[in-house]
Amino acid sequence: MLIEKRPVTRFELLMDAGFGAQKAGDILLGAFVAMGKFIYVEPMIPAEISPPARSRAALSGVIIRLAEFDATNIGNDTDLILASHEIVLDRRLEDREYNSKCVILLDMGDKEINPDSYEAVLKKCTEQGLTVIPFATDEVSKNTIKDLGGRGQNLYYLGMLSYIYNMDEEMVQAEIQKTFGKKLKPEVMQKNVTLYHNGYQLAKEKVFFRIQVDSKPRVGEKILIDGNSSLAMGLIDAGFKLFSGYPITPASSIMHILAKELPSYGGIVHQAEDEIAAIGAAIGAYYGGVPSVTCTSGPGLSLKQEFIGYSQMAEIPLVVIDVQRGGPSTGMPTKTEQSDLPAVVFGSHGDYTKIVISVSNVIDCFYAPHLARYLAEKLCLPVFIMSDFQTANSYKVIAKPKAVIMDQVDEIPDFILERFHIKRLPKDIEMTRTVQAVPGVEGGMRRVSGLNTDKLGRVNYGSVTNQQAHEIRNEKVHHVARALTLPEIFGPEEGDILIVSWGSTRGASEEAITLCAKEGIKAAGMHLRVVYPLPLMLKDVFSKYKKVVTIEVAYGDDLKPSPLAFFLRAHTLVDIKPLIAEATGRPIRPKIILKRVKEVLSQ
Amino acid sequence: MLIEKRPVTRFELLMDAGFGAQKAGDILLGAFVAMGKFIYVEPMIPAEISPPARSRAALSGVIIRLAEFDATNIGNDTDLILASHEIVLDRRLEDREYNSKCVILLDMGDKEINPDSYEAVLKKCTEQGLTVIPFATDEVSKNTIKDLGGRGQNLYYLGMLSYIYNMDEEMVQAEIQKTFGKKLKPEVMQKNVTLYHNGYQLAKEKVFFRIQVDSKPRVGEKILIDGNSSLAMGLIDAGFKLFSGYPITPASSIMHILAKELPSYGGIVHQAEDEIAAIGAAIGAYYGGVPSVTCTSGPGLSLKQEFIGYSQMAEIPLVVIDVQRGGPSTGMPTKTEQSDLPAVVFGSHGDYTKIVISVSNVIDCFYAPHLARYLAEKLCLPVFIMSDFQTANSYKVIAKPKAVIMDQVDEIPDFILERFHIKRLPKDIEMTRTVQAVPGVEGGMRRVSGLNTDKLGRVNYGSVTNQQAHEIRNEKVHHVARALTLPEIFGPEEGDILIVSWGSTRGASEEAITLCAKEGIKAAGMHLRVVYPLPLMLKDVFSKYKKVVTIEVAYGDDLKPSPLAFFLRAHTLVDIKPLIAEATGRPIRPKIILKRVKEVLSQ
Amino acid sequence: MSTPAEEQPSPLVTVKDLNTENPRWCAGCGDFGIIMGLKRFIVERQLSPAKTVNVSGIGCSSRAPFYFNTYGVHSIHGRPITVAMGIALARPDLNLFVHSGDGDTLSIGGNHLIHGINKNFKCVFLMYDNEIYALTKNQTSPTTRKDHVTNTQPQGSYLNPLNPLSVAIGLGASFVASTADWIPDHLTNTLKTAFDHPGFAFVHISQRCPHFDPNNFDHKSSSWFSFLKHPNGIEPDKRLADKTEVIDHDPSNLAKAFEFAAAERRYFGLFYQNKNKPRYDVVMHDLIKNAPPKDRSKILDGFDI
Amino acid sequence: MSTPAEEQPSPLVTVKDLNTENPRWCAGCGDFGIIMGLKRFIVERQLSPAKTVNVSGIGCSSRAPFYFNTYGVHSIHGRPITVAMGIALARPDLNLFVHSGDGDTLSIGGNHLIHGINKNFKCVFLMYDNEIYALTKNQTSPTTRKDHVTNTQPQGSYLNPLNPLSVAIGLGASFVASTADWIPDHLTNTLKTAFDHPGFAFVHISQRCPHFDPNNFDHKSSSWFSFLKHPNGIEPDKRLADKTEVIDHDPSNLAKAFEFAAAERRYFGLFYQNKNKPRYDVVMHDLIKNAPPKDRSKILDGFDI
Ligand SMILES: Cc1ncc(C[n+]2csc(CCOP(=O)(O)OP(=O)(O)O)c2C)c(N)n1
Ligand SMILES: Cc1ncc(C[n+]2csc(CCOP(=O)(O)OP(=O)(O)O)c2C)c(N)n1
Ligand code: SF4
Ligand code: SF4
Ligand SMILES: [Mg+2]
Ligand SMILES: [Mg+2]
Repeated sequence: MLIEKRPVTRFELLMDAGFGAQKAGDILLGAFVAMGKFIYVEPMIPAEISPPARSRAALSGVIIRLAEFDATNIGNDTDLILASHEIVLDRRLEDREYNSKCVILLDMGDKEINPDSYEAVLKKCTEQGLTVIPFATDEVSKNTIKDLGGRGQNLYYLGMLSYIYNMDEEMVQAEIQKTFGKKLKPEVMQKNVTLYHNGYQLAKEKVFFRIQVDSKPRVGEKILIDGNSSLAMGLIDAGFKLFSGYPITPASSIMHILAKELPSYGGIVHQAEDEIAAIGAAIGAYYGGVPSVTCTSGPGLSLKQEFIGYSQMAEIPLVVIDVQRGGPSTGMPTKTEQSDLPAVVFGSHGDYTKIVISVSNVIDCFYAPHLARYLAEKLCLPVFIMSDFQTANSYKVIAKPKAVIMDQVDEIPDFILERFHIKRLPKDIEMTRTVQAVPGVEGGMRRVSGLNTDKLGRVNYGSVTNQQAHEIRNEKVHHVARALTLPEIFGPEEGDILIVSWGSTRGASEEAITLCAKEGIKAAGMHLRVVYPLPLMLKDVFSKYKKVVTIEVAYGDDLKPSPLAFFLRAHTLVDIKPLIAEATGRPIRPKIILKRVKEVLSQ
Repeated sequence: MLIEKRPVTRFELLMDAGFGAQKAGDILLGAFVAMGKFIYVEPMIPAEISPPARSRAALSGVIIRLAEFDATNIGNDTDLILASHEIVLDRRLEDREYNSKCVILLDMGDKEINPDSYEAVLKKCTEQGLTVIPFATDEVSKNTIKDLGGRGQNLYYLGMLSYIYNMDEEMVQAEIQKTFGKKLKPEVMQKNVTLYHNGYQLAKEKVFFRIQVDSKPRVGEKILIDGNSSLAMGLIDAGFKLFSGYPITPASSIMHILAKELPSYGGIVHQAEDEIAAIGAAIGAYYGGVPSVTCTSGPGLSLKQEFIGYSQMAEIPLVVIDVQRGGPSTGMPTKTEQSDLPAVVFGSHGDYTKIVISVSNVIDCFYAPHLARYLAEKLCLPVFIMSDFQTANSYKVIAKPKAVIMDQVDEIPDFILERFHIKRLPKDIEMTRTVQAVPGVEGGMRRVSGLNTDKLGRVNYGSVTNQQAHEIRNEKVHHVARALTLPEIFGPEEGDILIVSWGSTRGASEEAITLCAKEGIKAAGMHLRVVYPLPLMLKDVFSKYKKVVTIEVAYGDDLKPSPLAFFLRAHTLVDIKPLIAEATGRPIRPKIILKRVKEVLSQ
Repeated sequence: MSTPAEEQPSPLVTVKDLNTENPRWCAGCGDFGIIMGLKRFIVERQLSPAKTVNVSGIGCSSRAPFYFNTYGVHSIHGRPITVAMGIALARPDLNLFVHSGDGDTLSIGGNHLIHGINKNFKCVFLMYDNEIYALTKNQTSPTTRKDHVTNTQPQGSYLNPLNPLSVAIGLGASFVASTADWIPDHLTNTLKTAFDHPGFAFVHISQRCPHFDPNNFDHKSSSWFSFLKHPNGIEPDKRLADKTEVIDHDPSNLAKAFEFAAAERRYFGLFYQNKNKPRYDVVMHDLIKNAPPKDRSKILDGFDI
Repeated sequence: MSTPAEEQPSPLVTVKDLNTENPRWCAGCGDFGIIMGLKRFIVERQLSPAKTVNVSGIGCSSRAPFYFNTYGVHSIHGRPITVAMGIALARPDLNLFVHSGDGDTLSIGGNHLIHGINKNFKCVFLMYDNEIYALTKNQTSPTTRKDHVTNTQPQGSYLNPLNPLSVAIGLGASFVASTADWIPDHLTNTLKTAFDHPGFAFVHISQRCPHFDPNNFDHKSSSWFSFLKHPNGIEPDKRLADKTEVIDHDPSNLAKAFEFAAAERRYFGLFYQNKNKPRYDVVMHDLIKNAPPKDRSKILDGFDI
């Protein structure tokens, strides 16, 4: 018996949609957390509800990264895959995220009826040098699953995995109990537990190794949370009282959480008839003085553009959340990408002003709403919070962030401003119109409009007035540019290469810089949290590195720089090219960054 | 009596909306054209239908530039203004487009009831050193106007102007006849002619100078046309058979013209319920194999963004016209601006592909549709034609452009490609899907989608397939980048400064370069007709000038480059700043360019 | 962002107090009559201008909010209902009037009309129906009569117009009334009844556009329309009461209301009213009332492990 | 851009010819029945697949075009009618079917429904009404029944649903029928009648979504609905004809149609049909026919001076 101990290990459970792979993952990670481990979890979700079983589209699963340290991203390659049949396995192999020593546990249950297909996939695995451990669910368990109407296979696999990860059976069973608890009838529960146990036994017989996972006591008050939940709770903490949205993947779960939670905090979740109506209502509510937010993903962002421009012209504060997904158009709704940046910065017609904040992890998600509201109300313009599928859906265990309970925006604590590398804004900021009262205020009566107006709010088409209004609006953004401090830097303050990142790539970048340091490469990372406007000192900072590159989950090539590279080029005139700019729907991995850094530096 | 002869002169007639200033202008320019003059006319249009008389908002008028050469723009400063009362005059003076020697003919008719207001405006004029010739309509004419229900004052002013411009009374009367011809009853016509005559007489008494305008025979077949009409007729000539739009200023007149004309050429004008429906129908029709176009201005552009991204994902050809106006939001609907470029290039969510053509004059307007259709069908993506209020509404006399009668896109003649500085594309261009047949073709059956698909059109969320599809789409745009030849250059091939322009600023740029040359300044102009993608040799060309700047009717400042400057910076890494970047709603003037060039070169 | 101060007793509001600048409308435009009707109602009811919000889209008619010295949102084309929805949710204490042209309401804004009506949030919705796109200069709107020549349908408008009243009834509106710009008493009474309605009050107003369509709406004759009358309805206009046909109609009768609405002839008055249709704005505030309050300092406790 | 070749006589079309991949729907999804019903009709009528276009929006149901070996446009959410409009204008020779879910049709797509119905262009419009947003995972749609718990209205859906049938009738639809995914004969017959209708044929289809709402639509009983029957209507489903209430209804009777539509009880059959409503697509092609043809080589002559 081989017992491996690895500092970092990543494994995957792949099944057909609708059979509970993610549920099994949740139980497992509950157990890991109880063991004091750090984990980072990424669910894999099909874009259809239940695509036909045994089709590539049906792939549904979970990737779990297990670490001794606070992992900031889903990591590099997978060490172990447990697949319910050869097709989901084959589909996943396409992404090429496995380790050369990766072990594959393949359920051979379907082989009899699909021998050729199994043959082909097994051949592929051998060609790639992967170790395959074929197994079959025992007959007793098969019958139990049949009894359960086809359910329960996930518990069986869970059993296998907990054997391999050397877990305490009792403890995992407690987690199962916790998860299904009252939902299942006792006899059904019993059957599930038996399946779990049988899986454990099977692995014991079939698998020639175990991975040593030590248990140690948890420290501090911890929570397990995903990006969208964190953003939702952050909105409440920041004092938002109206959420106005229209369902769209991957933004919807923010609305689902708030629909349950917000009324208890005195707020309303409004599901509008479409994205235009959703943003219109948020604008109406904010005009009424109530902090409001609208939330969407790509296609909905496009629909909101007209109102986005309106809000800044009428000087009505607004917060817009864009949870990015694979684009363009309908694209790949359940995959990650970072390609909406240009549309967020430039999407509404004419010269319009906006501020763009990005989130890189669950803690950013919790505090971004506070900053967004602060900026929106101080400047009376739309502030975006950009997340993406990866940040939204991945979850991890963190120390519980401190609640702020923000009521007025000036209460925003310094630690939040510091987290986003921005200083407090000047007290008085000029507006295009002098009066800015909220309905109900006697003597503050005013009409707002998307037409150009003079300082008194009267419609005006004069050349001087129009140019002045543009200046005032743009100056608001410049206030932010001047308030931005040096962005977060990982690694040395000067060196051979600087890797600039934003959004969900932060974790991979940080980890890659550590890998580089280990190999003696003088690489540093710069992570931008406010992505528009850009801070004013970038050119200076860039000059301290021989090369400056970006990493982006977005398309770019030699003739077309990827979005962040494009913006940085125009801003600094430094010849910035993407180190990685790929729209694969998959997160960027630290080790690939390391590899590309080496390539680029040896050129 | 002073008789002036000027090579270039520009004058304005300013009245309240609804009183026929533009009609008077049309008659006048008809006469000038008959005299063999070159003219360039810009109407001034209020954003409301008939704002209250004697309000600043009521300003409606016409600027006429009269030249011995083929004027390419509305020119510099006004030499003479005829204003019906002090308020429209005051409103217009705000734009500061008058010459220091400008003569103002001010109708004092309203002075009695508004003495203070007149006083104030007259004082302003004196302070600016302007010559004011006050006058009053004679009593007989006043009564005639009363008889005509308040109409006819414009004919009176027309009479005055034709005296000043030394025109043949008979000839102008013939133009009046031609214009009103059958629409007016003979006695009403007679009254109008009398008013004209009386105005002529009044000027003879009151005005101390005349401007000498020689008559010479017209050469060749000429037409008088504005940008929107030219674009409309160009669409027909290029073979478009479906126009799908929703009314919006300043795009609407294209639809109005086509509504009358297109059925006679076998085509349909579809007024949709909104801009989204309009673009949807154009996409549906083009999927059906029928060349289709949708057309809008700012707010409509924002609404179309989702479908724009869709058309390129589904690989359905599409032509989108954006007639820009003052933005952002509702902005200034009847003023000119060039600020939509970022939204056109980057407005739809995700990484999407598009080609952007701009028009700089009425001839570009006529031929842009051919190029747009050629590119749209060759590449199966959206192609934009960008115009603006100034190009759309200004009109001039030109030699009649040659009709092409394009049926298939490969018939596009070389002279059109050359006009837009582009070479013919390679014959075969790779598409993301192999089959591209149009309904009705047996065996070509296919489903298109905004989801990512494989080469066979099947929905696919694989990382490799998605990245490949991005590459194929982007490569289409790169084909265009490689096909672009050196853009139009005015002036020397190297020098102290290069002024880059696009769209409606071409004329002013060209004229400014001539002014610079006269003063011995080594300035050149580069005018871009295809604005996205950018040609690949720009950096080389730019390196031949000490400074490269842009001129844009769009906002820009030290911290935020105006749109074209921004794109050029990212593309070339040259430190390009705007020479002029103003969102005043007014066109850029050659002489201001000259002034700024001098300033910049002396820094 | 300043929040409203405590309500202060305001002095008596007059029409003059409600005026701002000179409206930028053509002489003779029906919009003048409509805003005057609303001002008369505001004065009659002594609504607080500081607690009144006029919301509009884009169009000649949508300029209305500029001409009321109250709060106002001149929003974007076709979307005033969406903005009003947000205001209604955020600030149930305000008096909410929505101004929208026929193009704004029924062309680009159609979807929001559907859902405004269905959500039945409290506001008075004034549809200014001049049966034309005026501000963009004379294009066919969904209510333009067949064969009428416009700039986009120069051979005469091609289709039968949409009927705003039967559309509203078909959508399940809880309040549907019709009036006209040139019958001021009826107009003001209609707005009064609408304001008292607990929900989305759809008020259709025939509006003259002398600039583009001087021959539409023969406002000097009253032979082409009838008033609908009922104790629970709206009084026929006093000036015209004897000259015009008056028909009894019980506004609780949905089938009859649909028949009147779908008829060729025009009727002014209250077509339909149902005071019991659930109100989304009320439901949403009830949700808050009924939700167990939670402690903001423990906001993340639900994620404890 | 290749243009269609001359129509060639195609061999007999079978359901198998119309199949493509295995649909990505859950087992038991009502969408299977609906596309099978349409395939049966296409085969029965021997429509040329190459001359058939299925257009859809986004949703589980909107995947339908992928599963027909014909031409197809899987467009964007809520907008299939706009794309279909363009196809109808450009290619009146094609058979046009529009597939759209309840969210797609009545939430985001409401405005296009209004105008598709009003323009009355020729197509068969299939509204897949599972009374839920399925693809985005269980949110309230405009047709979700009151109090039904969803992800966005977890306290139970807040409002009474919109009634698609009375909405369509209120909008002036020329053809309004209703059927269900589990009564195949009735479904196919409905599509047949709809296809023969000269104009926009609005077909409402109750559709089961066992994944998110297994208890909706008791398809094993027929006590909760009735068939509408008439010589000019649609035959009641053979399998259920004797077990189910059948009511005579003349589809030319608008008032009665509105009553049935607005009723609590469900009716399947033809509610309303008017074959004489003007068709925008026809009008537009007539404009071309009636316009004096002009010479393309003289295109700019009108601007001569
Ligand atoms: C998104 C958008 N599309 C189009 C327009 C142009 N537009 C302004 S008003 C209007 C229609 C006006 O008609 P209506 O709503 O009937 O108002 P009216 O002017 O007749 O009072 C249109 C199409 C716009 N401002 N925004
Ligand atoms: C513009 C836009 N908004 C939102 C979405 C997300 N979305 C996809 S399908 C859908 C609704 C699905 O409901 P329905 O139309 O009833 O179809 P079903 O899935 O129930 O068949 C939504 C909101 C989208 N794709 N595009
Ligand atoms: S154009 Fe018509 S609607 Fe507009 S202001 Fe003039 S009269 Fe009124
Ligand atoms: S979720 Fe519902 S509608 Fe969607 S495929 Fe499954 S059963 Fe059908
Ligand atoms: Mg109107
Ligand atoms: Mg549905």
